[in-house]
Amino acid sequence: MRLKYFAWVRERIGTAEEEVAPPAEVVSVRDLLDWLKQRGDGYAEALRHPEAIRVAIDQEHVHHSEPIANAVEVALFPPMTGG
Amino acid sequence: MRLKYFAWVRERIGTAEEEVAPPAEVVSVRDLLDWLKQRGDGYAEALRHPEAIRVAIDQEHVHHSEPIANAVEVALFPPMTGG
Amino acid sequence: MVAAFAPRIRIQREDFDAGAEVARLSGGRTDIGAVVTFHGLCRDEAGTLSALELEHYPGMAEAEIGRIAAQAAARWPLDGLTIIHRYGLIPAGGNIVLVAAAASHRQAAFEAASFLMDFLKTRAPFWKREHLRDGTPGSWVEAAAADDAAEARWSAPGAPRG
Amino acid sequence: MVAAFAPRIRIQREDFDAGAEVARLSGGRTDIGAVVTFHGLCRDEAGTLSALELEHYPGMAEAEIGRIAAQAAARWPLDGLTIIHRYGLIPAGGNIVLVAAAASHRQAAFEAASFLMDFLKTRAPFWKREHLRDGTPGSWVEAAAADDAAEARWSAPGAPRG
Repeated sequence: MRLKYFAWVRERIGTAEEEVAPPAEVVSVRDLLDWLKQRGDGYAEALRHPEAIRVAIDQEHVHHSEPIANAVEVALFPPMTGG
Repeated sequence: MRLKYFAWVRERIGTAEEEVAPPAEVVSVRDLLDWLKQRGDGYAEALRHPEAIRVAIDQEHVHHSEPIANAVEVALFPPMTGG
Repeated sequence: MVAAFAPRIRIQREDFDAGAEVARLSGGRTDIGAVVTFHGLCRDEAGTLSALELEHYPGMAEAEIGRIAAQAAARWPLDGLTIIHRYGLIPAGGNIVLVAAAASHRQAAFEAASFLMDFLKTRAPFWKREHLRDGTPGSWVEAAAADDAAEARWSAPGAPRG
Repeated sequence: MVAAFAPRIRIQREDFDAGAEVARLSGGRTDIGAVVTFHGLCRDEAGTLSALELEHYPGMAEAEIGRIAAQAAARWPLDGLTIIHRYGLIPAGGNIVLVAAAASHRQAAFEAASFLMDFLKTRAPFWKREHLRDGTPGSWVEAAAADDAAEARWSAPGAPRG
């Protein structure tokens, strides 16, 4: 699974994208955020308030309850500020 | 007092403007419309439904109850269709 | 609220350049976040219309549009306002009216532009007559009840006030 | 309602010409009565800001804006739609976004343009970072609760549906 990070999520984690292989018990987006938080200080800092993180699976917005089983690309980012 | 007519009011009356001197009992816009209706077939045709006629005194919209005593220029026209 | 700018109001027979007008409104300024533009064109009504002829009341057209602009500027925090209304013969596809409202924030610009158009429709002294494509004389366009309703919503309780 | 047109959507680093875009939307057509344009610019925030840097999610930006455009086209009877969103470094006073909605009648064009802006603000994957005039590094712009409220009004009971 490819992860992509944007804006301050990217800066705090310290990379724009990476490949990960979460264990089988990581089922939902919420599980993925919890699992990522354990991977280091940058992750913990970026995901301290997971409810504030917006997530897209394969370039579509999803809720944190969404299963990630079939995801090819999962993106994590702050609330959007375009327009 | 100068009267100005626009759009189909102008066409039915047959002139774009004229000077008139209504008698003293013509006090309000409504009185003026009633008085004008007597002036000929074109006026009667133009003002058959006086409630549909919009009126401006000195280039400001007014209600039919407005007194005309101090008017220099009174304009009669159909509902506007600009924009 | 007193507007810190003079609205640009033009009543003219000549065509206008919508892009140039918007550029004039925002150009060289760095405090404007949003410009909402309404650009009204002559529809051909499914091919039946060749042109619209717009009669207007010179003098009052400028005065009334000035009053409408002042109301909008008093109601919303605007940074600039342009209103251009053409008269004369306007072929199908041609420009009739341009309203451009500039503001720091988008909601004010959207509401002001919409308010201005609703009031121009019902209060600016212009009358449209159709010129038909088949050569027969067309009639004067009738005022739409929907336009009165659109104007009335701005004085309803709870209407956007900026 | 299925749109009879393909929205023109551009995600680009280059500047755009608002006037040329509106002309492209309405040019040569005689069935369009109204074009409402929203033109978003970089504000200098009372002189403190020199530029905004816009980060975006390539691919998703196009896809999400396409979905938003399709929603607008399904909800209002539109004749054309242009959406341009820039990314990269945009100096104060520069263009950020353009939305232009063309329709036969003004209310549809106003509502669609306003809807599109509200949804672009909350759903299009762009993030703004401030560049300060005094040279210090600026922060990421925070999302405004007002923008979420503006989006939510379109799904409220009684919201304009075209």
